[in-house]
Amino acid sequence: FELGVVAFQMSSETHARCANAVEARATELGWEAQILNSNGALQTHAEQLDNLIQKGVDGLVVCMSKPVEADGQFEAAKAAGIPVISVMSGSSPHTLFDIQVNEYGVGADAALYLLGMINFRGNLLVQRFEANAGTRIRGKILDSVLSENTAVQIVGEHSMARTQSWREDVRNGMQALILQQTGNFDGVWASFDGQAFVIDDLLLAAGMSKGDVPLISIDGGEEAFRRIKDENSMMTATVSIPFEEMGTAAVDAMQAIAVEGVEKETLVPGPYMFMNAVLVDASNVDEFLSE
Amino acid sequence: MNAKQIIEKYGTLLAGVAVFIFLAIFANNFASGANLLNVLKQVSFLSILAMGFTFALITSELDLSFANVCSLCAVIIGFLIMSDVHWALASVVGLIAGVLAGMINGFLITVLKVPSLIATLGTSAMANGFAFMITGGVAFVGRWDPNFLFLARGKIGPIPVLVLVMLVALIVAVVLSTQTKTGIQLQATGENEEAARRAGINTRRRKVLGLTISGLSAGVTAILLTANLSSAAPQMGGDYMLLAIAAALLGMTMFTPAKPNILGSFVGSLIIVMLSNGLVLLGAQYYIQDIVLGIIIIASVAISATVLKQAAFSL
Amino acid sequence: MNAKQIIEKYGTLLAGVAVFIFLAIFANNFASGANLLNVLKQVSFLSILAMGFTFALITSELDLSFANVCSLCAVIIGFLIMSDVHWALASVVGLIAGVLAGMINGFLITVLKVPSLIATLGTSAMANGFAFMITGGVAFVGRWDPNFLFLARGKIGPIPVLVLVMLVALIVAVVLSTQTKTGIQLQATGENEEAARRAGINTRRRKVLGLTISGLSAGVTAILLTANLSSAAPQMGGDYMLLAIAAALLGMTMFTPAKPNILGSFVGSLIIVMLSNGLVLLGAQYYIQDIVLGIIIIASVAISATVLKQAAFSL
Amino acid sequence: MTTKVEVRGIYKNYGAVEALRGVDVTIREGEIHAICGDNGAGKSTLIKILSGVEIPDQGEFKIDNLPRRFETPTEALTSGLATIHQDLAVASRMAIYQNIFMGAELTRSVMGLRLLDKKRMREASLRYMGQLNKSITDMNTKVEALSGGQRQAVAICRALRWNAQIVILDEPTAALGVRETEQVLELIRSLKAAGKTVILISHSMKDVVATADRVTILRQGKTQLSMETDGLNADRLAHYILSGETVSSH
Amino acid sequence: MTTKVEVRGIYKNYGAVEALRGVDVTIREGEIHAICGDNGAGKSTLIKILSGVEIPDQGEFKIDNLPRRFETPTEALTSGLATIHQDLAVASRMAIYQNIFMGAELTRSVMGLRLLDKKRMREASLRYMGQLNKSITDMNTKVEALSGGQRQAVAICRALRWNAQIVILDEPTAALGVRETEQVLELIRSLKAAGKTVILISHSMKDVVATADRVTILRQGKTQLSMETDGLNADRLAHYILSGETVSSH
Ligand SMILES: Nc1ncnc2c1ncn2[C@@H]1O[C@H](COP(=O)(O)OP(=O)(O)OP(=O)(O)O)[C@@H](O)[C@H]1O
Ligand SMILES: Nc1ncnc2c1ncn2[C@@H]1O[C@H](COP(=O)(O)OP(=O)(O)OP(=O)(O)O)[C@@H](O)[C@H]1O
Ligand SMILES: [Mg+2]
Ligand SMILES: [Mg+2]
Repeated sequence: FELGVVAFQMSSETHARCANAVEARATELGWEAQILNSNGALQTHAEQLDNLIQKGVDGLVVCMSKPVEADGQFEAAKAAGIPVISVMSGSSPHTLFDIQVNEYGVGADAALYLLGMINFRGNLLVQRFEANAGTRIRGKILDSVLSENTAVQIVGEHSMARTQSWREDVRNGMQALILQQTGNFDGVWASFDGQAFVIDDLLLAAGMSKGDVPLISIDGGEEAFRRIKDENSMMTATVSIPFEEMGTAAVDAMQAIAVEGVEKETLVPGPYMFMNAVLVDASNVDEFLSE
Repeated sequence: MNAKQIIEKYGTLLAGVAVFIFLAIFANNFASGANLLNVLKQVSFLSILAMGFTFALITSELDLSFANVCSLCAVIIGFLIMSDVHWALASVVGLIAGVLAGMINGFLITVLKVPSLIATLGTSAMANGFAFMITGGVAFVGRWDPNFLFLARGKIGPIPVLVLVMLVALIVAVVLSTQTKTGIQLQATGENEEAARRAGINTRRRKVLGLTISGLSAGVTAILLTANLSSAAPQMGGDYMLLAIAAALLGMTMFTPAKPNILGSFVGSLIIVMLSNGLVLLGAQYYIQDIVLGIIIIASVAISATVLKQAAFSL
Repeated sequence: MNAKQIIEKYGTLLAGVAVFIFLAIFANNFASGANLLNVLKQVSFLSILAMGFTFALITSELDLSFANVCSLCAVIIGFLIMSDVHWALASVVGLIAGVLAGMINGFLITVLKVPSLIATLGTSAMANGFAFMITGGVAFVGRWDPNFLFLARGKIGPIPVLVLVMLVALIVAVVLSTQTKTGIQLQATGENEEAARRAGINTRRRKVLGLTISGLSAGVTAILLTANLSSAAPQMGGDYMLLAIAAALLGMTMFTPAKPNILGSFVGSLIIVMLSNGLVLLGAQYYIQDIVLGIIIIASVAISATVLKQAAFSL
Repeated sequence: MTTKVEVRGIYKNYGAVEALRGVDVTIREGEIHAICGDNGAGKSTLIKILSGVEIPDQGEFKIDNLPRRFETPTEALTSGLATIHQDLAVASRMAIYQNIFMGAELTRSVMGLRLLDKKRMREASLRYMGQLNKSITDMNTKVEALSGGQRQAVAICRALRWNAQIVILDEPTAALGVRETEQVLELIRSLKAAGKTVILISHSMKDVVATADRVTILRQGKTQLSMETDGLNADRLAHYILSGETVSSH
Repeated sequence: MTTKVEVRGIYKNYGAVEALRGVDVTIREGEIHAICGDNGAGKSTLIKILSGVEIPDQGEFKIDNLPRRFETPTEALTSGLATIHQDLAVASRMAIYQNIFMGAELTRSVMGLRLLDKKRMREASLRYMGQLNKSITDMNTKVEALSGGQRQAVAICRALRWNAQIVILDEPTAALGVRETEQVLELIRSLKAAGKTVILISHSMKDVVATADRVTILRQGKTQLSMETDGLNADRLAHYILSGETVSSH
């Protein structure tokens, strides 16, 4: 079984985690899996799908794809009899289904948790990322939660202007805000965990310790859990999105449908296979740590 | 023509043919009609951008802004169409935006005398900023007029519109650059600006023209990309910057060695797209693609240089 | 020195001072000691890369690979440290990787005679591919030896190690480029390679040296970045490419106008970092950064050019 | 004889260098007028001003009694003034014929489009070059493959092609061999015979006395003297330059 | 007199162009040896081969009776052979003193570091330039701000600085004025007086007969003749070049 895997942007860790899990599971099943990286470029993405269709792969898994832009490609895949399963992409009439966690719900969980930590009163530092759909949604949900809770204010916010050297960008921007707002913020929100790690280090360097201000973000993963557990980290909670599990589930579903001939409808009735995103904090972090 | 001269002029082309033959043999499906048409469609975007870039390069100016200008044009077109402006008008505005960006580059370079590398680096950053300002990062998607989408997805007879547009662009660009007074004066300006000026050529105007054509081609590509993807997003042209430059530089090793030339840029684009298509069909992982692309580009230029016994070109 | 000459030599510097004063007045907290130290720390990465790039530029070669080479070095260091190699050894291996990349560029350019633009574009693609090959796209994070982190986060007395490293690099680079035989020969090679060759300078070796220094500085930056972020990921140096090039080109409008020079590259880096810090403190939207950066770069070069009554530099 | 070009009180500084400090020259219609002087005397600078390459700081010149001020070389060329500069300014990677016809390419109409007429340009170039140097027959040769003297011939041909009323040659024979020098001098005489006005800059006293009707000597950015060349010999002319004597005529 | 340089059967093609087709020249120690010939005769090509800029296709040359083959200019320079090329090869945006000392910069030791000794280089440059052109005193001036003749002086000074046994000058006076030409010829004579061997390429028959001991004429890439200049006058020499006559001596 030849499986084509296209990740929209491998330099984005979540895309990579998902794609790598797909590859790992496929290899376990004895399949051939070929990962392609669209480098975050829409046209490249479409072209890579076209190329895989021309190659005649037996199935396609796409991670964080763009079903609207790649509509034509998915249609062509369907016409060529190639089943497509997407992860965190959105639905398309031409794919089998999309494996999703609800980004809107995830954003609401994180925002509410943060506000709860500061008792719905106080000042926030916010680190955004507007060039990516998922992180942008999380930011918008935060904003709408805040619009109902006017006792909480954003006193400093930074939005990543760089997409490759984003860690330095976050570090530089947040460092400036932390210095500017020293003693004047009660919580920190980051649009994804990678940002939170950088901010975590900054807060520590600023002499803070766990519990001084809550640091909340979204994505999950080993490093996030380690930090939540770690007494020397400021990281308070994350919403864990099971990227690996989604990747694995995509392959397993492909195996069921394309190899074993299971009806798609019996597996996933609607456009989505929803997976749970769990809020992880000190109380349940041990369940997630692998050691 | 002796063997040396053939390799000097057609070495990279022959390397491309060799890659083609290799892929045709070893890459499953590569030589199928459908896939070759697929490759041709894919090359249209890159080659139009690369040809535009080449016009600026012919006048000895490096335009690093075309990719972000292309994104900006796409976003403008998307914004207008989503604001219920007729697609044809929106497309024309997109073209005008590209032309204006090129003219601004030209103004900065010839009147304010900002070196092209930094002028276009600056306008590139600005175009990127404006694209995000217009969109807030969100792509324009939604219902597009089928006539607009036809521009990139339609066929006239058996031939995709994309391929037709590309061929027309290629022919116009080749004739303009090699067979007209304007073209040879663009070249003279690039070869020795002072000599051209003293010979009575308005070198400023020629440079502005070269850069404007680069902007125009960014606008054309923006229309095609938007129609092809039925979406307009900031940075949607970004990936093409290095690829188009590579295509044009690869092209400088062909036909008229050491000089930027349209036909070379076209073949360069073809080689790059063919490679990335072929590597997918060969089952190569994504990181292998970058590595192989790097090697092939360097190797084909190195072969030309070895034959020339001097650098394949200087900039 | 008359006013014209002052503006010619120090115009961009004065523009930087003006920006500084503006920010000190209008950006809350900008002029605080802690923030200024913060800016100095931030500038270290960019300035070291820009200075390395400048060495290549002095010999008239454009190195477009340093940013991806920097990412590759970081990934190598991260991989080794996570594989329980001692951090000092891992760092040395990272430096060696940078030096090797520079030497490969030098070999391609001087021996195979591939023009630097395309050679470094190629090695850049390859470095990117290898970085993804090593990481699979996932960053190396986790526990790092505190001694390693000290390289970027520690202080010696009141002064951050980062700032010290940068100052040492600055002094060494300035002395090397302006006060030594090697430096002036690098410059002669860049100014007129044939003249330098006929004057008995081994111009190949000089070019290789310039590119190797660029690679070395990518390695140094990789160590500092990895330690500073306690993570190593592919493309983590990527955006520095255009920023460092902009810094070096901005620097060409200062001190020794129209020539690449270390001090200029340093001040150019300072201006760029100061701007982005100031804009954050002013609460500007992220896309404003790009627009303002573009405007400032173009404007300061345009002013220099107006004073010079000719292009601020040519490449 | 009527005055063709009249230069009055031209000043030109390059930064701190005062290249011209009040130059006056009168050039009569149809004459061959030589300009001599030490290195750095300002000869080329004067020529650059006449030909629109540089703009003077002060002073003016008239052509056919009309005050002129050329901002670009194009204006000079279209006013009937063609110049061969000392620093040749040829595009070395372009073909001989492309250099000769640079800026005034010949075209022909093909289906309504004006396309380059390369054949006609090559043929015409061969004719021009034939007057100066018969050894080069392939007009597609790139100028970078030519010897110094051969390049000089290309530059001269480009100026001839303009068919201008005034032809200025800045040290046209400096790089030329004995035979080629003789051909250029012959060509200069034939320009005069065709009624053109020629301004010739040369360090060769021998050539000056052999061709020029009158000579002006510049010295440190000023006019030292102007005189007829009748009865002047090379040594005498060299003496004027070396000594700096100012006799208005002899 | 012993033979200093002996060139035998040198061939050199540039693509289809046969620049040299079997050149023989014998240059004696301590003489001034002129090389003349038409444009494109191959003079500069011969010089480039002697100075390691180009590599011959065939043939060989000996210096002090040892066969030599220079792959790079450095090898020629370190073997005591300094050349001023016709295409000057100066770095125009660098200072005069930097050009003169290019490749052999002077240094001084500061705290164990070998740093450039700019002051000493400027002083020495001023001395070199003073021999040729007294008008330029600021050695920090960039070469691009110099007139053609002044640049020539810089190139000559760079060759002098090597203090080589053999000095080759490819048309050193082509761009020079009367006064400056005289100074260069004087300098050439003083090189000879200091025991150096000088090879001089010139199109000025007058200069050749005035300075050279012997002259070799190249014609279409071959040696036409070599002879003593005693009793030769400029016109007679020109006649040999124009006619192509081959008399081995007179
Ligand atoms: N672009 C320039 N920048 C600065 N100074 C210049 C420039 N061009 C010429 N000069 C200076 O102006 C003076 C006159 O130069 P010009 O070239 O007119 O002399 P010339 O009489 O033509 O000399 P030559 O016989 O050597 O060609 C010289 O001192 C020269 O150094
Ligand atoms: N780099 C080159 N490429 C091709 N042909 C060349 C090259 N250099 C010289 N030639 C050709 O070789 C021949 C000899 O040139 P060379 O420069 O040696 O002549 P020369 O005797 O020095 O002439 P001049 O008196 O004009 O300087 C000429 O026909 C010239 O066109
Ligand atoms: Mg002159
Ligand atoms: Mg010569």
